[in-house]
Amino acid sequence: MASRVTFNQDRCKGCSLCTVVCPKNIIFLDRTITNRRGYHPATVEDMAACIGCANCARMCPDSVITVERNIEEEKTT
Amino acid sequence: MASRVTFNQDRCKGCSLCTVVCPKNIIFLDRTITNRRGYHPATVEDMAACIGCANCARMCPDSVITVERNIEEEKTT
Amino acid sequence: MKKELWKGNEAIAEAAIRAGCRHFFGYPITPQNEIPEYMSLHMPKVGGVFVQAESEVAAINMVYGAAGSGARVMTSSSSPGISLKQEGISYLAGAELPCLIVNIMRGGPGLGTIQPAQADYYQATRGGGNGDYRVIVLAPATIQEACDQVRDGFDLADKYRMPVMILADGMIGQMMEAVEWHDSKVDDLPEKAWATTGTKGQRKPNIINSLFIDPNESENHNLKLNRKYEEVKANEIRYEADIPEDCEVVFVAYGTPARLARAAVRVLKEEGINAGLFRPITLWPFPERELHEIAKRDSVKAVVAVEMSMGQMIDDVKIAVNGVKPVGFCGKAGGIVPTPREVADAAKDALKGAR
Amino acid sequence: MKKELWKGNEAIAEAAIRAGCRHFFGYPITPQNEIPEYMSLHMPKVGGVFVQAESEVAAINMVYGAAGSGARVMTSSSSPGISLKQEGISYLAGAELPCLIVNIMRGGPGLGTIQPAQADYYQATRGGGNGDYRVIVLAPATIQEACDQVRDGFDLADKYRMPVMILADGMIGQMMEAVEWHDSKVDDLPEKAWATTGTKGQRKPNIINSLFIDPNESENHNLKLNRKYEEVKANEIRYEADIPEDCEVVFVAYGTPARLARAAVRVLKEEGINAGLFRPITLWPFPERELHEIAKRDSVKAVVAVEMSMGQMIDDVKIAVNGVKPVGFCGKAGGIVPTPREVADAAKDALKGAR
Amino acid sequence: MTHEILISGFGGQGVMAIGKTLAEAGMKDGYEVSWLPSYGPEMRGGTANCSVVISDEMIISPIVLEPTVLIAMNAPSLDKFLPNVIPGGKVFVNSSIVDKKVDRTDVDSYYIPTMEMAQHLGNLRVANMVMLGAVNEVTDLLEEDTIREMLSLLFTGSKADLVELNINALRMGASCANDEACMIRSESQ
Amino acid sequence: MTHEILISGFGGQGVMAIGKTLAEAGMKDGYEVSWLPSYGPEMRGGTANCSVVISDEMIISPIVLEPTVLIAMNAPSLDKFLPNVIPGGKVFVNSSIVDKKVDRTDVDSYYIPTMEMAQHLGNLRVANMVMLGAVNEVTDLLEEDTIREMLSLLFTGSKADLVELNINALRMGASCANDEACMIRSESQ
Amino acid sequence: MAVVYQKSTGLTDVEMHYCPGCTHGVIHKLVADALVELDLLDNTVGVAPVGCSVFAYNYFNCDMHEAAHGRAPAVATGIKRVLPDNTVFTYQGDGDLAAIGTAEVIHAAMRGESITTIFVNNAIYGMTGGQMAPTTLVGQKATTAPLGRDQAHYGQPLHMAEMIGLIGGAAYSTRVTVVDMPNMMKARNAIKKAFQMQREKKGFTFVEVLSTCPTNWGLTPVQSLSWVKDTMMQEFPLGVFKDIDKKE
Amino acid sequence: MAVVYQKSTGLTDVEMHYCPGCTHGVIHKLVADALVELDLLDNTVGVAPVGCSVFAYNYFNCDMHEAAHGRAPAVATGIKRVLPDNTVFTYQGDGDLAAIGTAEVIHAAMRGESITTIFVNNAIYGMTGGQMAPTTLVGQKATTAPLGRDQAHYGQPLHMAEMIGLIGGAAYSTRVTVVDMPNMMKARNAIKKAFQMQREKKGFTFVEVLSTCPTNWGLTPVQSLSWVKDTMMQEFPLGVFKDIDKKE
Ligand SMILES: Cc1ncc(C[n+]2csc(CCOP(=O)(O)OP(=O)(O)O)c2C)c(N)n1
Ligand SMILES: Cc1ncc(C[n+]2csc(CCOP(=O)(O)OP(=O)(O)O)c2C)c(N)n1
Ligand code: SF4
Ligand code: SF4
Ligand code: SF4
Ligand code: SF4
Ligand code: SF4
Ligand code: SF4
Ligand SMILES: [Mg+2]
Ligand SMILES: [Mg+2]
Repeated sequence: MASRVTFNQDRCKGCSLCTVVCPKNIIFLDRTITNRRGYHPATVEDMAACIGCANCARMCPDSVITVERNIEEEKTT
Repeated sequence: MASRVTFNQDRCKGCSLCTVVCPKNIIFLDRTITNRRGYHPATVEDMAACIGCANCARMCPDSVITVERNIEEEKTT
Repeated sequence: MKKELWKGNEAIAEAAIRAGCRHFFGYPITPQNEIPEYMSLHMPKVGGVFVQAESEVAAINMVYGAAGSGARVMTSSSSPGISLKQEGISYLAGAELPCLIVNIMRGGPGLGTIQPAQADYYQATRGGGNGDYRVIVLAPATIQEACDQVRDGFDLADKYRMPVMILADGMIGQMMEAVEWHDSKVDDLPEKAWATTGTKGQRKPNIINSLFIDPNESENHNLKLNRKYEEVKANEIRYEADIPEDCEVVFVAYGTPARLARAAVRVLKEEGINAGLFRPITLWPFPERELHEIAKRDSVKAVVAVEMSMGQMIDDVKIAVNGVKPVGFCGKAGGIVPTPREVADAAKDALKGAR
Repeated sequence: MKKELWKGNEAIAEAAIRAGCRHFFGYPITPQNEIPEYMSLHMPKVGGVFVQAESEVAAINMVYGAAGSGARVMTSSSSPGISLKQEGISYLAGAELPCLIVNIMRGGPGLGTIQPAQADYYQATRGGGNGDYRVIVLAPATIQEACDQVRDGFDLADKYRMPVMILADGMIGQMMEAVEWHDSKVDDLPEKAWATTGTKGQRKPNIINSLFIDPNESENHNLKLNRKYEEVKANEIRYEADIPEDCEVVFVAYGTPARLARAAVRVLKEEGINAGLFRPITLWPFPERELHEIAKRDSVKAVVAVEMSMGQMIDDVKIAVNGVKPVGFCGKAGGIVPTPREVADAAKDALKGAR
Repeated sequence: MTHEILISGFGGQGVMAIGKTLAEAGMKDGYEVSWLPSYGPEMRGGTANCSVVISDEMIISPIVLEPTVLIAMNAPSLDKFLPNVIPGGKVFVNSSIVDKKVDRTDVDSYYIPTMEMAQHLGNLRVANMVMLGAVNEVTDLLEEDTIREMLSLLFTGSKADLVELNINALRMGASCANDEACMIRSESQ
Repeated sequence: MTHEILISGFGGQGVMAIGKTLAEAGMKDGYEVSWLPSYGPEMRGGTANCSVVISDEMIISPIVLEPTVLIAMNAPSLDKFLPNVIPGGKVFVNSSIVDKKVDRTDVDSYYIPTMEMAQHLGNLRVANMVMLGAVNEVTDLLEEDTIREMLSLLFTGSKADLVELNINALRMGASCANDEACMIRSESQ
Repeated sequence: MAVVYQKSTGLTDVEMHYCPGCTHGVIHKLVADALVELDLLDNTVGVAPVGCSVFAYNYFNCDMHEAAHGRAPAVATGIKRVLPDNTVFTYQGDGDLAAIGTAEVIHAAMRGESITTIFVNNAIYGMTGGQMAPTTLVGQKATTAPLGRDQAHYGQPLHMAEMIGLIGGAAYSTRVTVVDMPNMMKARNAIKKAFQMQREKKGFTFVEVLSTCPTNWGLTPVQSLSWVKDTMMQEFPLGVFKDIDKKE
Repeated sequence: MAVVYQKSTGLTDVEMHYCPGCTHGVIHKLVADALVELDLLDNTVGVAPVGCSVFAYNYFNCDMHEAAHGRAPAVATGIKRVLPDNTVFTYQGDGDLAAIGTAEVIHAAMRGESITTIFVNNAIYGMTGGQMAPTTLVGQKATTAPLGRDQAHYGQPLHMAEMIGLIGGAAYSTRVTVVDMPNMMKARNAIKKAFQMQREKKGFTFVEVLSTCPTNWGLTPVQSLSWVKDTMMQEFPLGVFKDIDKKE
């Protein structure tokens, strides 16, 4: 896996801003979860498709996204 | 006499502004007089030289100057 | 008359329009935003003017201009915003201009909180601005009363040519209660011969001014204002007194705390203590003599001021009581509302102290 | 110590610099212009900062910023300008920031006159701003005292983390008198660990704030402030009492009128009337108990408040006297100074009334 | 008779509207009423609550500190206000998003799955009316006709078709309050 | 001993400076002193006045309402303040521009042609010092040495040459006050 | 003999308190004359500032307000909103308008209030005795800038006519002066045009007039005229900064 | 795995109270990141306004002041004059800065105060519930303009970045936005540049950021981004209005 995107779902406000800036269109709100504040938090289903561009994280107003990238792997492949 | 310039000397503040805008250079402060407020008021000595341009009156901040012109005379001469 | 459910702020705005107010200048601040918002929607419908000013300072000076030109004019704000209006209010008082100022008070000091409070009593009754001046201060305890005071306030302002303030805590602004609208005529508003409306070449210029550079003129102006204030004191004191026979302790409270004091009276009754409520409706002029007479009664052992502040009206209570009885206090600050139980307990403490 | 002749305003400015004040923010207004003018010339010489703000509102908010960053900071103005500072003063009190505010009072209300007056007593002692707060108010009667109070004021401000105001009439600002400068150390000014000077990565951020949106926090903050105010009341009351044996009438006056009242005491003595002078030096906290004790004395028949206003301090006098003796009044408004004769006559009236 | 009702939930759940409808209808039925919102920046996507008092005598204080009726539209509200409910009071829980149960035995509790029922009606926004219907059914506070009349005054013009939807929501809530299967009810012991 | 001195004239006549010099010198001589200006927009080319009190006891009020000494540098000042001078008081008139005579017989009057004398010294601006010299001579208020010392403290650096000019003006005023020919003097009767 | 010039009937007979040679008096005349010439005077309400022209309410022969320091545009807004068909003007100094009253004038312009503001820029606080103004030139001395305005600490002068020119609601913004006859005529026309545009309800109109303060500049009145021409006009160029009649 | 992006260390761990999707949060991040990247954070004092960002004092991980409504530039002036070598910034909304605080920001710019102002323009009063702001577009609805801003009565929006650009003491004035990734990068650079110029004591630096208010605009957060791009940017062009580094 090249990249990993993690959400602090407790603090996500379900605003969807991350979803529109993801070039891979892989973020959506998880309507099966309602967090403590009453929001459906964002999540990524197809993590493998993630390119680790961090657009989502940069856009998230609540800083709930952390993006990691396997730089080693990138270098070697 | 083509023109008459009269000063409300009681209210003149002796600022000299009228003197500098007179194209004929005929206004000066009368140092023999000190008015009620302690100023030497402006006056015209050579009234005959006055062309009635009213520069002096327009410039006077205290509106103490009245300018009259003998328009009849102008017309006939 | 049909009863309607109205939110305090909106009711105040509607009452102003019904009282013939056609000019409103204000700036947003919680918890009074519904007043300008209502005005922005409804003023144009009656040919009136709503202007959202760039600040409270600008708003009060727009009021000055409009009042000087003869309009029935109003502004409203809440505590920090009212602080900013102090210079303007002093000018309005100095230039003898009528207007209505509404303060829907929140907790302070500074930015404080947006919860209800009564900590601007000093500012309203003593004048937070410079100089010797007064504004008539009306304190409603229900939405209905707030509506009635709006009309009353405009009329008093015109009668005495001075600013009138409605001083209400945030609760009065935010709650809804039933209101009955009384007919009130707006076509017989007084002529204002002193207003600046253009001379039309038919009179000498009118001048709206608070500057009297010569100290003698300035003193005369102050003496004139003072005579007017004495007249207001003589004629316009309003209060409500609910003092039972054999009353032992008298609560003095205005606005929401007066309602809570009423509840405390009940609580005390259950415990066999006879309590009464004195509710000043004009905070300036304060019903000093009236309260004094009640405090003097033999049965009365103590007087208790109840406020949503750390103690401001209590000064007027002390001045009125003038030492004939001890004065107790029940106060809450910063947006907290006292409970009837706390109010009742303060009375019991005061009675204990009085023995 | 060598005596030097100083104009009140300049002496106040010099005293501030000597007290370690290195930041001054102000806006011109008569009759205090010599303060900013002096500062503009002399601050740079000691590495200090003078900023002429765009308005009084800006000036008091610059004071807020500078005080929050730990500076010994000052502003000055006169009545209408002080009105504009009310929101800012309320913020300073709410955020517990120390600073010195000088009000060289002129006649009001509104633009009023530039002649000396004392009509901002209410505003200063009750807080013309919103919320429950107090500032310590010092009232000098001589230039020497004004200088000493500047140092005292800065120290009190730091000690209690609250604004201190020097309240003087225009006369004090404009007159010249002899001044002796006392040595005063400025190198031992207190550390301010709460000030915002950058965390340097070595502590948690410091926050300067007056907002407590939660009503419980807000109440706690108010209770904390109130405890502080009680402490000031307990420790910092200053007054001067010159009450002869068998004193029949007590003048209560501050600032210039206190000097005139002293002259009136002489006038009365010539007429065989024993009069005394009680001069509150802290107007808030007002020396309430101290005045009460004097008023209670058997010989005292009446208390007379003397003010250059229509009657403001008289509220505090009444609260202090609390009905034990009648309270008379001698007041002048709008820039007029009472004569010793007028003051003496007021005492005689009061004595007549008391019989 | 004095009902002191506290209604609390997330912003956007129509908490204020439940309160206003109760107050309006109460007034129409001839009672003295008051409505008082909480306000503050916590309203930004946070919680909101309001107090309603309905009484047959002059209302002294509009602030409900010890509710006779608590309507908890979300879990934090239940946590916060349940302790203040008077013994013998009634607690209405929006069971669609509140998992918890009322842990007091001296109050009557009603669990209304407002959102499921509103979904059933095809419009999630009437969940609050479902709750109102249940509350009114249980407390017998107000005439159904009054509420209906009021709603038809509220929704006019292009919104007139919302009247029927809201009334249906009210009815559904009411019937739910009578149906053990729909809601779980626990009486005070 | 308490001297209550009122000095009044046009703005620009150096009225304030007369007062300040008196006060400074008084203090140097060990007296209690105060100086109080009038201020106001009338200072814009209008009139200016100041009060000086010099006393051997604590000064109660710096405001001079009933002067023991009046210095009238122009006619309006004489008109305005003459009535307030105490009986037996001294009135100094700038006779260069005041034509009027003092119409009270219970005061001592001195008429000093300050401007002519200043002109004589070649600098009209020291007219005020001429007046001060006369006043000091008549009232015997202050030591000449003190005034001289004070002036040399005042004018330093590039202005040092003004010291002598001012002292000459003072002397000229003083001698004038002793010279019937120079001034017209009328004693109180 | 026919009168060519006499005191404007737009002014009262009250003697002005201005210092000798102060051009406040000249500007008063131009305003008064414009109102008379356009036949607006009887329907005008003026607003005096706090500054040397505070007593303007005694001088203009029309209804007047004396406003709080800096708030004249807000006061004028109040008046105009009550009397939309009257002519309303403010007359303000540079301390009043460009310091304490910055927000008020900018927002009156933003709203497009149909009022006229006469802005008398003399680069100093006259009334209070010569303190630094926002328009004081760099290096110019003032009682609160005893060594001259120091750019490092107090920046550079504000250019109000240019700023107002940027604002949507402004119909007209210009800078003129009265220190010689040709410029006085231009000033006269500018003021007339402003009132004319107000009559036509075109928006906010603003005339900045460079004026003198001989007293606080420490110059004679005549020297002061030269200082405006030689020094002040270098910093404050004359010209029209907005005129919606002349859409480019 | 290496972290590519995580919550800025310039921000505290306190949960923000902003509405879902409000770009106030995004702008906070850019400011915090800039301070961290330039290694200024430990020496910074920030000033929060009154507005939705009033609680910014809880969010920025540096010393903070909470200023009175509109007065942040005055407060920052006070701070900076005490701490000339610290970084001082204000963070202000459009009601705060362009209405009540107009005079304060213009004069901070005039004096050339070496501070940075981040101006969050969302064309509305967010905090108080959607009233009209000086930057509200003509026709845009607000709770105090229920039929939309009416140009005849309330004029046209103020363009603050342009006005600041006119002022002598301003070193840098620009308008940016954060509604898409390219613009966010530009915004990031602008903010960094402003702080950089402050460090070099070049004068007043001003960054206007077009921001969203989904709650009071009545739009979803995503729709709000589009509204900025499609509508707001028509009225408020992005660009640099002053940059003394680039003297033409
Ligand atoms: C609130 C307030 N602040 C300050 C003053 C004092 N003040 C009176 S006039 C003035 C400035 C005058 O300067 P300007 O506006 O330039 O007018 P000018 O006298 O130069 O014509 C000031 C600061 C005041 N009266 N009120
Ligand atoms: C003196 C004063 N006036 C008014 C208010 C009320 N108030 C709080 S925030 C605000 C406006 C907020 O709008 P903006 O500055 O645009 O910030 P936003 O919330 O949109 O970010 C107002 C008017 C106040 N707190 N203090
Ligand atoms: S890092 Fe890029 S690709 Fe991966 S989820 Fe985020 S926006 Fe999508
Ligand atoms: S941008 Fe952030 S808060 Fe919004 S949905 Fe995505 S993760 Fe949640
Ligand atoms: S009218 Fe003209 S020529 Fe005659 S005196 Fe006046 S300026 Fe001189
Ligand atoms: S301009 Fe007027 S005031 Fe000045 S000297 Fe001439 S007449 Fe006298
Ligand atoms: S002080 Fe200056 S502006 Fe004021 S009247 Fe005198 S010269 Fe004119
Ligand atoms: S109200 Fe608007 S500006 Fe405020 S937090 Fe919500 S979306 Fe953001
Ligand atoms: Mg000026
Ligand atoms: Mg905004």
